Amino acid sequence: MVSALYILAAALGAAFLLGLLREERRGLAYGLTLAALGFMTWVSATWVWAFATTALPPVEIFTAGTPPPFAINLRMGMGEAALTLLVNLVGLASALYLKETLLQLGRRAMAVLLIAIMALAGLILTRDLFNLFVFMELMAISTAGLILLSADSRALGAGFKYLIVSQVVSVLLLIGIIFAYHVTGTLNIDGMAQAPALLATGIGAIAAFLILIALIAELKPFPANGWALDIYESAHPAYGAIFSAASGAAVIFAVDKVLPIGGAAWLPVATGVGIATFLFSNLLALPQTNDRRLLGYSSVGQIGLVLAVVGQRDVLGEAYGFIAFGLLVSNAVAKAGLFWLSGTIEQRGLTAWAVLRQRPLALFAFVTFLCVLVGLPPFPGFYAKWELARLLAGEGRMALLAAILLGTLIEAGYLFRWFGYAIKREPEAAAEGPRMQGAGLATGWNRALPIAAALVAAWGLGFLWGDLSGRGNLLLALPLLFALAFLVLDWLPAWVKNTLAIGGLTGFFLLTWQEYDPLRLIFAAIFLIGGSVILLASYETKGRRIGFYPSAMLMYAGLVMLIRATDAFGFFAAWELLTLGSYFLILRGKHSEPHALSYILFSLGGAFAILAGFALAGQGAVHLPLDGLAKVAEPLAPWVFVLLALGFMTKTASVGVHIWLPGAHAEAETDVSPMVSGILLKAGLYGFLVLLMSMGSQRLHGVELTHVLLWIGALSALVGNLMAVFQEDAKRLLAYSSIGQMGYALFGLALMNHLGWLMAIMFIINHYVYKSMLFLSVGGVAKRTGTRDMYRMGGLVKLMPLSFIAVLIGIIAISGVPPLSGFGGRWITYNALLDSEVRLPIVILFLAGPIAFLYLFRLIHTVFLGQLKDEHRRIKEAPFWIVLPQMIYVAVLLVVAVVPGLVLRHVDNYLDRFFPQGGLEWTGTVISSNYGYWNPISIMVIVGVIFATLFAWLLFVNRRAQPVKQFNIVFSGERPFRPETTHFAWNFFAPYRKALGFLTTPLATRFWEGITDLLHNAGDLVRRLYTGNGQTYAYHLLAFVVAVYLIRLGA
Amino acid sequence: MKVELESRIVEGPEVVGVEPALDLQGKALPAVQPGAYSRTVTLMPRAELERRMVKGPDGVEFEVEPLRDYYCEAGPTVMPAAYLKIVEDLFNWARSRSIWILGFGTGCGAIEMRPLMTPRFDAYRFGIQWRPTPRQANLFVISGYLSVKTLKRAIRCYEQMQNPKYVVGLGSCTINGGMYWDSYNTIKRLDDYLPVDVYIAGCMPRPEALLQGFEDLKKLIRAGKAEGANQYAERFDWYKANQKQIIHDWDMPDYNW
Amino acid sequence: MVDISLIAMATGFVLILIGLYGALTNGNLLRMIVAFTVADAGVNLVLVSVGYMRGRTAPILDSAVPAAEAVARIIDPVPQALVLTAIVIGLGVTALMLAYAYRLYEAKGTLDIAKFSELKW
Amino acid sequence: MPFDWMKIPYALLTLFIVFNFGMLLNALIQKIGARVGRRYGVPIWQNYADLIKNYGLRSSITHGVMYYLGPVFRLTGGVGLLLFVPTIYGSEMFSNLSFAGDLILALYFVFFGTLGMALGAGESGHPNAAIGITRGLSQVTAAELPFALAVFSVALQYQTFSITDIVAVQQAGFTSWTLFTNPLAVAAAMLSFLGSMMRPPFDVVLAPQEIPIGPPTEYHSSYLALMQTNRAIFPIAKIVLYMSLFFGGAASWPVFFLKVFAIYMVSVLVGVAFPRFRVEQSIRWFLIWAVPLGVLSIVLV
Repeated sequence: MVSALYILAAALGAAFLLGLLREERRGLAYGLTLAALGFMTWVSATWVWAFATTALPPVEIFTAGTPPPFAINLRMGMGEAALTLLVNLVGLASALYLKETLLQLGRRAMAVLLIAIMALAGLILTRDLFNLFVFMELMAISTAGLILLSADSRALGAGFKYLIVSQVVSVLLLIGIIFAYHVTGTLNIDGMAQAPALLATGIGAIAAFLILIALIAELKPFPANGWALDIYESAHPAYGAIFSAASGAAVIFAVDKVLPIGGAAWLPVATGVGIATFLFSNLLALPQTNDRRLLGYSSVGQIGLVLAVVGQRDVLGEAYGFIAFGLLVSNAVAKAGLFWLSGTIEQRGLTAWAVLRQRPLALFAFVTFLCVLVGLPPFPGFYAKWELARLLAGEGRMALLAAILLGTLIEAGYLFRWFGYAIKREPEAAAEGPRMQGAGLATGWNRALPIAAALVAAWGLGFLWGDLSGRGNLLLALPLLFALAFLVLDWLPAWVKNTLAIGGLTGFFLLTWQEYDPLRLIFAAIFLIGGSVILLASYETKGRRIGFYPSAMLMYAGLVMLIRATDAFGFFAAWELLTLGSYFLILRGKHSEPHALSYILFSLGGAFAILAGFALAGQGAVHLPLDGLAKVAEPLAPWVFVLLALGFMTKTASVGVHIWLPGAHAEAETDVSPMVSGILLKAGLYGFLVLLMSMGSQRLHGVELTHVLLWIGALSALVGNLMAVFQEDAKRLLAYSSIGQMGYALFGLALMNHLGWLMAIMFIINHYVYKSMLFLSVGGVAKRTGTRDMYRMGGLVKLMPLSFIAVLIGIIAISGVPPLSGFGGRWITYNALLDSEVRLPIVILFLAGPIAFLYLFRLIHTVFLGQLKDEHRRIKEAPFWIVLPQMIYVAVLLVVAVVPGLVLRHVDNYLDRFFPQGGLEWTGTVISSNYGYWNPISIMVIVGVIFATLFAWLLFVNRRAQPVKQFNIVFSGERPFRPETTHFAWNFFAPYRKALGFLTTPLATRFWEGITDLLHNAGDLVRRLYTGNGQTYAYHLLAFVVAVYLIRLGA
Repeated sequence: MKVELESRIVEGPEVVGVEPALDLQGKALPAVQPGAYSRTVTLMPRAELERRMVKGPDGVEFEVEPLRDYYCEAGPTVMPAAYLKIVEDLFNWARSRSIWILGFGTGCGAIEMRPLMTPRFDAYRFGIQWRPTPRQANLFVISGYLSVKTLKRAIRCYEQMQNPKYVVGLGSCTINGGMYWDSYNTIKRLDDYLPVDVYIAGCMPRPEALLQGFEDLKKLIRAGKAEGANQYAERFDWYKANQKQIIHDWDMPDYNW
Repeated sequence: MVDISLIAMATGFVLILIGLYGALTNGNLLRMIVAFTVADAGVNLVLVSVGYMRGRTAPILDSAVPAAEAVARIIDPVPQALVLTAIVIGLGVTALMLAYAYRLYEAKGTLDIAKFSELKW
Repeated sequence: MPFDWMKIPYALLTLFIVFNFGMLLNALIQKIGARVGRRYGVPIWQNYADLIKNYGLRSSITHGVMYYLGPVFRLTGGVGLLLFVPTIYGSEMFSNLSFAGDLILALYFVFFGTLGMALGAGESGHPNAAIGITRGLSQVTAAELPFALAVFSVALQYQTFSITDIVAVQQAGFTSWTLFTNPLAVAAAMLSFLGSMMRPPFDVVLAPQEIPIGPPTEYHSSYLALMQTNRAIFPIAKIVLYMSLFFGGAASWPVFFLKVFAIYMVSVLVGVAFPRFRVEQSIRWFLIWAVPLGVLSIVLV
């Protein structure tokens, strides 16, 4: 094995060699730089391979042949090897990226680059304190040098500010080192660490304080990091990558090495500074408009997070390395990739990244880096955050966990807002259009290669962390692989991919349906078979439809893995996968960008609540099986219940967290709306089922939690239906109606008795069938008429009969009118209510019931009945592929109406396991509970016979009836003016709004908007701290040092 | 029938081969001479009735002709009585016992019809009731003078009533123009424009006379001779010609279903 | 008589404070750079004074101080070594700051640090 | 269990009796109204004459399929509701087709007719029809709530949904009627009954002169005849439900006629005394007066 020292030697040697070359031999000089960097990377790669495969102990390198404290020693352990590999790789890739600049500036710039990488490597390897100081200063000088690479004139100011700050830091560090040496007699870090008593009191304590605070100051802590952000904004993006990925990692490792000399007291200080930096920098990133400054804030925040993790090393035990490296490496890869990407884009505005839409691969890289940063599956950050949450909750440090999750949520907010701009917004002032055409990552191969490398690294590390986590690598899960396969197949035509998708879904169902118990079988059927029926409608869109199938399959993979999950980790991973997939699906809609953002924010907020809930329930246990939730100790169980319930409520859009649903479902594409509303909402209900199955009813401060759920369900039903009544947009009407239906289902689950759950199951099945049907038919009508506003349509019954039939059957089913399956749901509801001793919420539920009639009649009247407009006189029936699934659903509804036992009987028996008494008896065609009886077949037959006879009689009597047209109506002796003025559709329920309008004041929307505005304004206010004046930055640093000192004294 | 939009001398259409109307006693009434009234009339263009090109949401351009597309263009047909005489007698009995008057008061007689529903005269005893829509009405009472403008609305309501339907004219104004015999804008003989079953003379007949008139109408119905609707269908062209002769801004289909 | 090393250390700290004060109050770039060099000098002085031991001589092994009894007669050599590097590094950083100051002046024609605050918020 | 075919003629017999009783009852109540106004009023058989006339009309028009189905849905709703609820307690003959479903089926089948009528009126293309429907549906949401609460309170009290069982419990003399055992529920139900009977305080739906008879504006001849048949059957079917739940049901036809007449007169007496409510006024009235009664009935049962 080549000794690690050669990393430093090679860099120095190459730097001097460059000096010997003549000025114009730049190509050779550049080649030499790349060779040196390549050699350094190769050395650290061999060491990483050696440590990974053989159980090699860390290797000490004694420079002067004598052990410390008489000489400087370097150590090459697993940590050092991995970090040097990271630093060298980033250095090599950046050098490649800087080809033009370096060749233009000549060999001196190359030498400075080499010195910078060597300084970082040295910082990682050295165990000597003064040597650490030397490498820090070398890094500072080379940084100032490399800043000058930037074409931005403002970089000069940034460089000078950096130098001012580094001078103050070096003053502190030097004094700290000399006094630490004076007290302990050694300069070796390990030596000092063995004598904590010496450094605990008097001069020693101050020395340790100065050393550590200087190192932490180098880590860009919150108040004192103005200079870092100015560097990020103005430096060359390649250098930005080095600065955030490489130097950030190296300095954090240095802090990790030196922290023990401050003893245990320093851990909370490090955590405090880290978490403050993480929260504040994410908060300040909210109002940013410049992409590089935003990335600067994000990387400062991430380094702060890693510092907080370093501060928790006593708690994290052996998982510490896995977590810290997981976060560090994902930040490094993502930031490097994003900075390199920003190099290929002209303007610095966030919307300027919309040019990426012409380069699908670059767009894919962009979204991968964002997901890596936020820590979404299947990337390393996800596993790291899971372990971190598990251990922190185990130690009861919930406040810290809450802060971390809040910060991550804010970060996810501005990152996905940025992604939404890139996907949807038009790049303003695109000058002469982006120079970089072509489908690849970028024109210059030297810019494309680093980005590609970062992309491959992101996915590779995701795979590696999956293996290291010991929890079953997500990338090996069959459903996820199936979804990712569509990434590769995206060049195929849409119908081929659609057939593949449908085949995959149904195939997976046929393979695995025996494994599920009846309850999960229903969910599996809805997710897989239901999904493939909706996918039939996707045959309608021609062309290749880039990006649709991977997102759709990602959602379905998440849904399938959700019901197959046995332990908390699998459940949570599936939950985040389906959230991610559905986010990309919703984002495809034309005006869906703001709504998709609010969707992802609510969903991620909910997901983090679930993460906190599982972590709290696990109490530090490595594996938490789902039914383990039942064994949670008493004081914690209610809190776990509340957290999990909050998480699931964001998905079932219960009142209060429902504001994302109308926009997301209305603005999605025609075949995405049914997927998202018919299928995705059931994931929330499945979550509730798992929660209630395992934890049953809990009491928190004497309040029965399921009783609270009852009220929330009833209120959601009322508010959802009431809001749907006053909508003018057909799809928004259906979306609000979904909120109402989900309120019903949640109410059923919260009743906690046999029939209550059966009612919820019935609602889940019914809601999927008729909501998908209605969304498809409204989508078909919107495609034909070109609008979704109901008052613009009318009289389409003659032109679109099949869509009319589908909507007619749909509204009869939703309203619960007898012959169809909706009535079954209502019947079971009544019996369930009689079983339970619930009283007051029933009043709200009964009021919500008839309100459904209002918006259902409004939908069918304004769109299909009434007066036909001029421009719609020639429209054709909805496309075949959109009508086919509707007709399938009509058939299913009729079958379920006549033979509900087909579906419900097995579930009914299965529910006996949880609630033995109160089940239904299925004798022949009659279904009876212990209160009443219901005979679906005879109802259908009786109503059918009466209907048929009367219809026949009317046909016979009116056989010579004269068919007339739309203006042959009695208009009190006059003739109607125009179809638009005779079609009653606008403000359909004006009197109802006068009576009950006050119930629909948008309180929830105002509340959430208030919060987001608060955060945004706070960010905008606090960021004024960075006035841009170098001197003020120095003041900030000194104030920070004094503040930390005082806090430490106080603690 | 297309409405020319430019102004022109209004000439009545020549009526060929239609035998003259008969009055109650069967005497032929004098035919209306064409050209009796001729004056220049400038027609206001009906924007909403103009033929126009419309572009559908899918970009297909097509033509919309309101009078053809919005209105049914079929003419009235003669509706035969029930096949069996016994059934027709039952229906006639029921028709006579349940006469639903259309709430359409024209002229000064309408005020006479209100007392019918009061305790003093109580038309409910005879099965007479008011219906707000022509669809559900059987009897159309023209109570008094009928200006040309109201005639246009009366024709629409009459044609929207279902066969069999009856018309009762109140007062002398419907018989021969009454005291408005030389007015420029009232119609002189209701019979030229709508098939009338019963005239109740008097200027204006009191409610007792109305009740008596209704009794006569009932006798006619029971006798099966109140076939005004079929008469209107048979001699539709003659009626329509007379109506168009007097109504100049004819902007509606020939038969308003 | 107070130990000479304490005096040296005190003057070192005084120099550091003067340097920091100068750097933080003067808006002119060059004045700041000079102030920082004063602070660096102070630091170096402190570095050296820490290693001083009463009644011992400089750690130069020559005819006057043979290697055998060097341990008893010389002061602690390590701070001496450190200060050398520290001085060199101080020089390097100061040179770089001066180069920056020149380029900043060339760019904006002014030496007032407040004028270079385009990068903010 | 095997379906015994004898139930069908019995059901038709019940239908025939109730239909004729309905026609005569409507005429009788019109006559009473007239006599209050010192008028003779319509002859008792007037409804028959109107019905035959409407069936006998020769011409009719049609606006489309859904227009056709409107009256069919309406009458199916009326007939169905009548047949799904046992008319005479204790007699196998007159328990109609109530084996198909219990109280909840009756509660929800009321909306079947309303929904079908709404669609038919919508297809007619007349704006007044749609305005009438919106008013009707808006009123129903508030009017149905107290009735649903009362029904649930009764179900709670008797712990069953089967109508026959509920009537059986009330057979021990009139003090055992729900009227006396659960007065709050009956009060709420009767207030809601006013709302569903299309009588003046709450007849903004038809509003005879304002929007000429609202939804059925475009209906005529045989369509109107079907609706007239329904107007005879539907109120009585609904009153049978009220009678069985709250007033001890009917063990024989004379008791049935008397009780139905008495309950029908409640809405008539209120109807002649009060002017018409606007929609929001009626909704507020129900929510302020009727719903609290219903809530109390549930809580105190």
